[in-house]
Amino acid sequence: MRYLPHSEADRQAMLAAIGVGSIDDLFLDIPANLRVHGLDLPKAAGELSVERTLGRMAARNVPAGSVPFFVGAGAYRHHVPASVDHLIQRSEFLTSYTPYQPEITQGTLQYLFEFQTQVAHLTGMEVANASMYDGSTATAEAVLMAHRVTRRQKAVLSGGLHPHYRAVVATTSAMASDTVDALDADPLGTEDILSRIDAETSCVVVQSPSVYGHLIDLAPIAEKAHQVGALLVAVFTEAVSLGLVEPPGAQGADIVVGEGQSIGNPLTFGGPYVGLFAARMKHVRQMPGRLCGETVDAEGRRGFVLTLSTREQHIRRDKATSNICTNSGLCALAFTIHMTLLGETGLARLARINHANAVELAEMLVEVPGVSLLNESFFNEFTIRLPRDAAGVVEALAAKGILGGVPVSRLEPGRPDLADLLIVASTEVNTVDDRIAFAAALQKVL
Amino acid sequence: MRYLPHSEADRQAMLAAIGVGSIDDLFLDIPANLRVHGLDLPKAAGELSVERTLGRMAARNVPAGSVPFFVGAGAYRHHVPASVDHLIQRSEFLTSYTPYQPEITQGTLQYLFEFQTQVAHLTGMEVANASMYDGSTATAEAVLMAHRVTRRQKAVLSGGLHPHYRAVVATTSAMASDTVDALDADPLGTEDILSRIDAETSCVVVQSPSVYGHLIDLAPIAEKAHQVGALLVAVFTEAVSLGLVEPPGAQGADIVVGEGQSIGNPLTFGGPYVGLFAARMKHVRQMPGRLCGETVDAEGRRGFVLTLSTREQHIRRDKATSNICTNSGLCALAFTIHMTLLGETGLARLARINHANAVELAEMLVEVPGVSLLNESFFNEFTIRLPRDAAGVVEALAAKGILGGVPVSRLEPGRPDLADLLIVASTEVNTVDDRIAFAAALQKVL
Amino acid sequence: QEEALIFEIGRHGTTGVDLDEPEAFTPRLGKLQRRLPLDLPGLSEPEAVRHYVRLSQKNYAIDSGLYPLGSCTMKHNPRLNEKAARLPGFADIHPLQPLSTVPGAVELMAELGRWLIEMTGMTSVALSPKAGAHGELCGMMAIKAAIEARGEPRDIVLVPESAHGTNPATAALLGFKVVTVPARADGTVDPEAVKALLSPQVAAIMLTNPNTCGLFERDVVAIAAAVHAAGAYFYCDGANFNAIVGKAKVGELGVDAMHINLHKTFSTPHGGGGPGAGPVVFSSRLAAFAPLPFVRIEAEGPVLVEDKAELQAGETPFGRMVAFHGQMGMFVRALAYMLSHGGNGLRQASEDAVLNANYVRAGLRDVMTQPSGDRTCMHEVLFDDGFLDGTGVTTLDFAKAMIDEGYHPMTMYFPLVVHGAMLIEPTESESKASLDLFVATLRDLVMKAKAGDVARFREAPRFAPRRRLDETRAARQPKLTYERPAPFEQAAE
Amino acid sequence: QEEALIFEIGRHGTTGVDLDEPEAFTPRLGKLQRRLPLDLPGLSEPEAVRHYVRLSQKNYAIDSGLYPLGSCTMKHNPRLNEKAARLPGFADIHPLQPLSTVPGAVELMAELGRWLIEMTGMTSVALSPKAGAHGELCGMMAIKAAIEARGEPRDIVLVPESAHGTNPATAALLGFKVVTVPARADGTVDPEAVKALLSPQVAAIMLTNPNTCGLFERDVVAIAAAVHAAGAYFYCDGANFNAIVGKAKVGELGVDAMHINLHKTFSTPHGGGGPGAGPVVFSSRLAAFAPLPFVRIEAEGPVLVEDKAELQAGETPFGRMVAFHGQMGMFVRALAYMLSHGGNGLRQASEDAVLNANYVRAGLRDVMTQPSGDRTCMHEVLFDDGFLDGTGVTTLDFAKAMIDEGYHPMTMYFPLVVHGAMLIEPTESESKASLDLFVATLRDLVMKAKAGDVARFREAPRFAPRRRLDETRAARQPKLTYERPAPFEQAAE
Repeated sequence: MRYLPHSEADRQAMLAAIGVGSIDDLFLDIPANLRVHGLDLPKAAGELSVERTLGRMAARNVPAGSVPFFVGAGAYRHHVPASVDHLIQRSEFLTSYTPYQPEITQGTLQYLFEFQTQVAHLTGMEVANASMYDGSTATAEAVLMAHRVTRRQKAVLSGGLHPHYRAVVATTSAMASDTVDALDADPLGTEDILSRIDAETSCVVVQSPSVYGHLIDLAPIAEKAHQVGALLVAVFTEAVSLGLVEPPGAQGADIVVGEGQSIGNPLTFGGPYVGLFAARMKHVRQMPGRLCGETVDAEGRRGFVLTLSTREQHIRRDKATSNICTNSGLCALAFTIHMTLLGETGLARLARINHANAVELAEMLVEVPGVSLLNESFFNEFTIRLPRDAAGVVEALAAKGILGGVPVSRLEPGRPDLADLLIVASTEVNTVDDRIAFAAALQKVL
Repeated sequence: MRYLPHSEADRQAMLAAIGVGSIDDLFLDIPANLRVHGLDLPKAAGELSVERTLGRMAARNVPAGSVPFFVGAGAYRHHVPASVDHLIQRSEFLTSYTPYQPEITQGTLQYLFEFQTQVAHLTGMEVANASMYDGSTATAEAVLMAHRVTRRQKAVLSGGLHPHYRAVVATTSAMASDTVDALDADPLGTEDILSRIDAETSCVVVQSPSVYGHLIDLAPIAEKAHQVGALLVAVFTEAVSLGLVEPPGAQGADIVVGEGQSIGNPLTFGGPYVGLFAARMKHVRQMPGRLCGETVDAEGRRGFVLTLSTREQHIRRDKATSNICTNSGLCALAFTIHMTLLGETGLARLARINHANAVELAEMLVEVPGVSLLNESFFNEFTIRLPRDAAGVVEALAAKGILGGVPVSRLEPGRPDLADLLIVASTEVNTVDDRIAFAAALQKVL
Repeated sequence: QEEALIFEIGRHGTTGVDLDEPEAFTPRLGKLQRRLPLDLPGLSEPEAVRHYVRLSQKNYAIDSGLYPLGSCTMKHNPRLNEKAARLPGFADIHPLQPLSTVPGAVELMAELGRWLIEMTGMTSVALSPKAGAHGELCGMMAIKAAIEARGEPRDIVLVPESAHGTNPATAALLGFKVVTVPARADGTVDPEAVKALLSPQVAAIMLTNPNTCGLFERDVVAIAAAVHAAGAYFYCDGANFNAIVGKAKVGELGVDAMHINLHKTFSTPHGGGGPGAGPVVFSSRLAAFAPLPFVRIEAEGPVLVEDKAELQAGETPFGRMVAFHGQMGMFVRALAYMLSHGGNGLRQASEDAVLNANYVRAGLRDVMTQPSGDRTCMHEVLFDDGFLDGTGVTTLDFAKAMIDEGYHPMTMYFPLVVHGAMLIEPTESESKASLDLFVATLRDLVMKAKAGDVARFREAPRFAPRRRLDETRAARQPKLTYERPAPFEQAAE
Repeated sequence: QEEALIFEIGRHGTTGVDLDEPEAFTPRLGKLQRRLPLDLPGLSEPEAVRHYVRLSQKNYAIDSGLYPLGSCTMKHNPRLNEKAARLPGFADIHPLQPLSTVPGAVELMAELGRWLIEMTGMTSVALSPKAGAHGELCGMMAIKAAIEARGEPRDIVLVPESAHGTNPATAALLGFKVVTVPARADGTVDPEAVKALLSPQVAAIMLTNPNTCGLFERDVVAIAAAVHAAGAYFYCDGANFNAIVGKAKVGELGVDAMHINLHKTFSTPHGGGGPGAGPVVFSSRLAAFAPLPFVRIEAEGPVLVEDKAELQAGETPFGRMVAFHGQMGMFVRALAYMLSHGGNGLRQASEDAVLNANYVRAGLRDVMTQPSGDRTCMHEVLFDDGFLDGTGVTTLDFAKAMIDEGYHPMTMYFPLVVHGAMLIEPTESESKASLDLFVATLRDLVMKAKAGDVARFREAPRFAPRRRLDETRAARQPKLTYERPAPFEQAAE
């Protein structure tokens, strides 16, 4: 087997050095009657064979890049510079572990420090951690953190929060014996969340742009939350929006969490992605996840280390702020490299292109008879109402070679009243031809 | 422009430091009337745009991996382990130059030393250089070297030599005022080359397996050549054959040249490839190309340097053994890594698989009515005679999604008597289904 | 050469990505256009590439040497797996595009599940957890859901003192009280000790097997029986599953739930600390509680079940762990690894991992000390600092001295139950020659420590990109983001 | 840590590639089955990957720092180009598959040719030469063919003394006598000196422009006119074309043939010494002689002409330079680079390259010496060793000391016409900050040399993987392949 260096002669020599007669002598602690002597699995296969097997599976899927593509709702297809994927595959990044020995992992530590700074600046916050698993788990962790900070147990969730995020928060909170007050789905972006905030509230969780694409003015919500001693947890799923939209930190958010996939990372059917988590410095010791900090070495040179680990499970065990043990290091690196290449200039321009494409697409689609737009405001994604079942329309579009968005029924299957809604995204990868093809096809299938 | 670091402010500051007013002041040596003020070319384009342009061109071609594929005749589709392409893309290999400063290029130098040793062992020779451009140019250089060694000016070329190689040798030799005695195309592998060797002969150039696939017994040719003081230049285009076939060095060859593409390198429409060049130690100072040698550093540690450069153009100028200035470094690295992964065990097995596949295919094809096999012996490639024009058959097969070999007329368009011959290769990438599909399709189109 | 931060070398107005400004359009951003300056200076592409290449050169990696971090399983990461994960049919598909356009993705998830179930002898699998600790959370949530379904007030979880920190953290997060199970002298768990703690309040035991001392819990069947008899569940921390693939099936040992670190056992790259992937396998006692989404095998092929609305009888998921479907990119890599090894190769890998750990043990047993004497270990071998007694050299010093010899240190000071622990996991990827050199190097260091060459250890590392770093200062005066020496407005001028 | 050779760490019988033995078959190898042992020990994949990763870590590269090798043009290699070259539609097509299945490949070659012709103002292009020197050979072969077509006995080629070694080597290979043209004090060629050497025996002049001293030949038009008047041809060595793209068209300067190093001007990676690519552009005087294969532009689209049988009137190729069609992989990369820059960006790149060289000149002119005084240079700046007079430090020492400062040295001792030459080409890829640091470092070294710190230079490099290597020993006792200490049979036991 190509990954195993030993020859049989090596194995025999090593067994002799150990002082046992056979490999089985090393497994004597396994009860004899439970020792396995073979698995009902195929035999080893060479690279060519494995590539064929996996290639056949991959070929059964329709890659986003092969068709006009308008699917978003929490994951976005952007163009990632070739250098990003090249750099993250460097052995020294790819095959390194958590930087427990900082003297020989300054590469990882410095990029994490850069990542934290970028996320803080992007979100308008004071501090960010070294990444979470993804946006949804980051949101659940933010709610748990709000509980720790406020010592209250009720989170109010906006109806504009991505339904999957809502489900993750609800599951985690329920398991942690906390309460979730989730507002109804808010496709119009008009919910009254202020009235749900009270003295029991630990935090209000608001996504902007919302899953339906609406930009939410967070300032009044922050004000109300702060009045009653609650925190505002701001969520985003499209990091590129922050190039053009006022960041939650400037609108009064106490914790900002989001999905970082859009910058640097491919779609990959939902993962691995990279959760962004930013907060105020005064709450830093209640933050979950890894933090990288600056310090000096024995010769006084600047260096970086993992720090404040007294919050973490490997030190605090059952008193830890979270059970989280890893971060999403390589995805964070992809984010950081792409972000560095963009810079403020590139990010802002990218955001403008996304917005312009979406505006143009919205204008085209509302020209299709029977289609109406639900959004007053949006970034690169919006919701339209169709004259019939959106899921059927999406299937009909797919049959025509167009991936035309996410039917709300995919996310809210229990809500037949929302079955005619379609969430549509348009990023810089869409061409004007793609948009025209979409509008034309939509008209045909309706 | 993303590749150019300067801002306009940088440029102005730098011009000021230089002491000139404008960039044009640095180009004053160009005659004023000949200064260009614009090219009739498109403007700069972003990555996404460039990918689209090139992707559209690429999509117009039929990749070998997308169809049953049996094309050889000098370039072969083999499976290359993923680690090979990963490793050669490491910055330290990819973006390094010729190892002129050996202290900081031991990586390149050591793999070249490993490459030379591998090539020597593979060919059964004493010494090999650090690679040539490809097999055809290596063959032309071998003929020039034979002239230097023997001080004679007539090369005898076998009719089994790849017609492109023959053309390259003929062109180079004619330009160097030498004589080439090229035998007629030898699709049956039965030519009488011994009678063409005489006291004027500098070298005999014989390819085995020949372009038609025949394995040639080199020993009698070497014997005859040596009797008259000529050299035997042995050529191969399929390096994998050396895993199973007695190497030219063991059959008396004086110079062995060949194409190394098969090991480690993709097809890429003909280049870049890697020429292999091996010889006897006694002729080393007449060899063309770079050589890497072992030495020690100032602390006595083993190290490697480019050596015997007194043969080379940058030292010897018009007395150099060749005008060659570079090698095919990165392709040589791919060769070396793939060869290292294979080892003797893997290479021999790979060769057996290739041979077995070709034997099976030959047996299938001769069952097709009207098809006959020209080869007594072959490795992974052979020639069949068809009942009609082979080029038309290949086009008909291509229309059915099968790339079925190289019609001899592609290589010898001036020879209508060979128009019914087809050269067919089968490597480890062909499945039994591919072979069955080929035989079935061939029967249909005949 | 030192490498500055991007904030120090970047320039306002510079970008390494060429994009055309959109033509005129009417913004529809409400009043929420960004006003706060981004303050993210950019670099041209050549500068950015060089910056990150140079940073990478300050890292140690599996590809550059033996990386014997116990419990972390730093084995070879095949590049085939990277290539497969980047096939457009996997990398460029959206989690919410119509399921009719991704049958191959669902097939891959089903196939991965099939392998995991066969290797563990369990009943079902939840693929979605994002990492090992997340899988732990998933498994314990299923247990909590099962207990709640039974309507029982069980709020205690037993955890051995040698456990990974994630175990008590996970239990605590779910509101369980953590009760510690004492270890035997050799670090294993005594069934009698477990029995003594079992009660109707106990929800589960969380046991790592092979345990964090590198030993297989030889009484695991008796422990499982006792736990089950008490109405509790057996959660197994699967961090060390790589030692027993093809040698024992945890389902047959009595385990009810176990997470599997795909990045450990199945070698998806560690990537400097993630992303991982932590699928959880369940016994028939917990299978029904597996969270959404999951793959249901139907006659016509596998189906991805995303929502409660699609459930069938007997499916009672406890909720959802993540948006979307889990770490697909890691699933591809792990399945590529499995297919490459086959059932026989996976077993051989486990055997070689155990062989290598014992070979290191054999090479060092006469000069280093083991906490419970010299006995056969599994895939990792545990030493304590007894052999350093009186030398003035600590485990930390010893580890740092290894850096100067060109090695990444082993895991230090874990498990906590052993004084000055040094946990060495060579993995199956190391050749005999590599281990011989490693053993010789460590023996040499031991001799030097005993010979009183203390400075060499205390001053180590001397040949690394940095000398020892001041971790106390980092924690006392946290600097977690870059701050410009001068205000932004001035610096930008 | 040292890295052994694969022949020292490899093992007989080991392989890192899994293949299934074929089922029984009847060999058809005649009597030529291999009997000589291969003697190529193998490595498992983890060992092989680590070996080559560790070797790579002993290399300097553009990606790790400024690489100011004059005449070599070590600029940024965009990864986009690597990605494009690996598209299956380019990387996985066979040179002899039916042309009907590769129209996109021919389109790409035609497009590349179009760009090269527009940038140079020439008439036709031969894409097939494999490298710069090979392109030179191609260009000079065309000249020889043209002369033979005219039936004239011209056998002299004029070459300036500052020329690259390939120039005389190429001319000599083709049987030409090389006559050296003396340089003016500033390294440029005097038209009068050329005229003095011109005669009916002269076939061509080979001129590098910008020349190897980094100067544009300001009298190039007069030289071309004189050469043409004498019935000879003007071959231009295009190694330094990168300085003048978009600034001057060589066709308008009177050039008849010029090779273009795609790896220099258009940034295909140097790869440790290749592969390169050396297309040649021709004036109308030579266009007909371009070798096979070539792309003919027809109304229906481009056609790849592979054989004499397909020629049309006026096409008289001198022969064939290579099997197949040239360095397709490099064509893709070069075109990606051209498309990315566009016409405007290519011009800007030339300007920045020249700007950077002059900026380095300005930064060092007061402490280093230039052979012909301080004057504007093109893309590279040439210093001599005058400033080291009396210090005991040589150009070699100075270069090696740069290694200890973290830099790759500049080109040393070339061009040969300048004493102790140091030829610095920063390229357009370097930022102002990078150049400032480089200049400061060199200034500091100059000060140290002048201050008499000779040991620092003579002992350099001290901080590299190796100290200075004994090149004399390598040449006197050549060891060009690995030889086992013991015979193979014994060692294998």
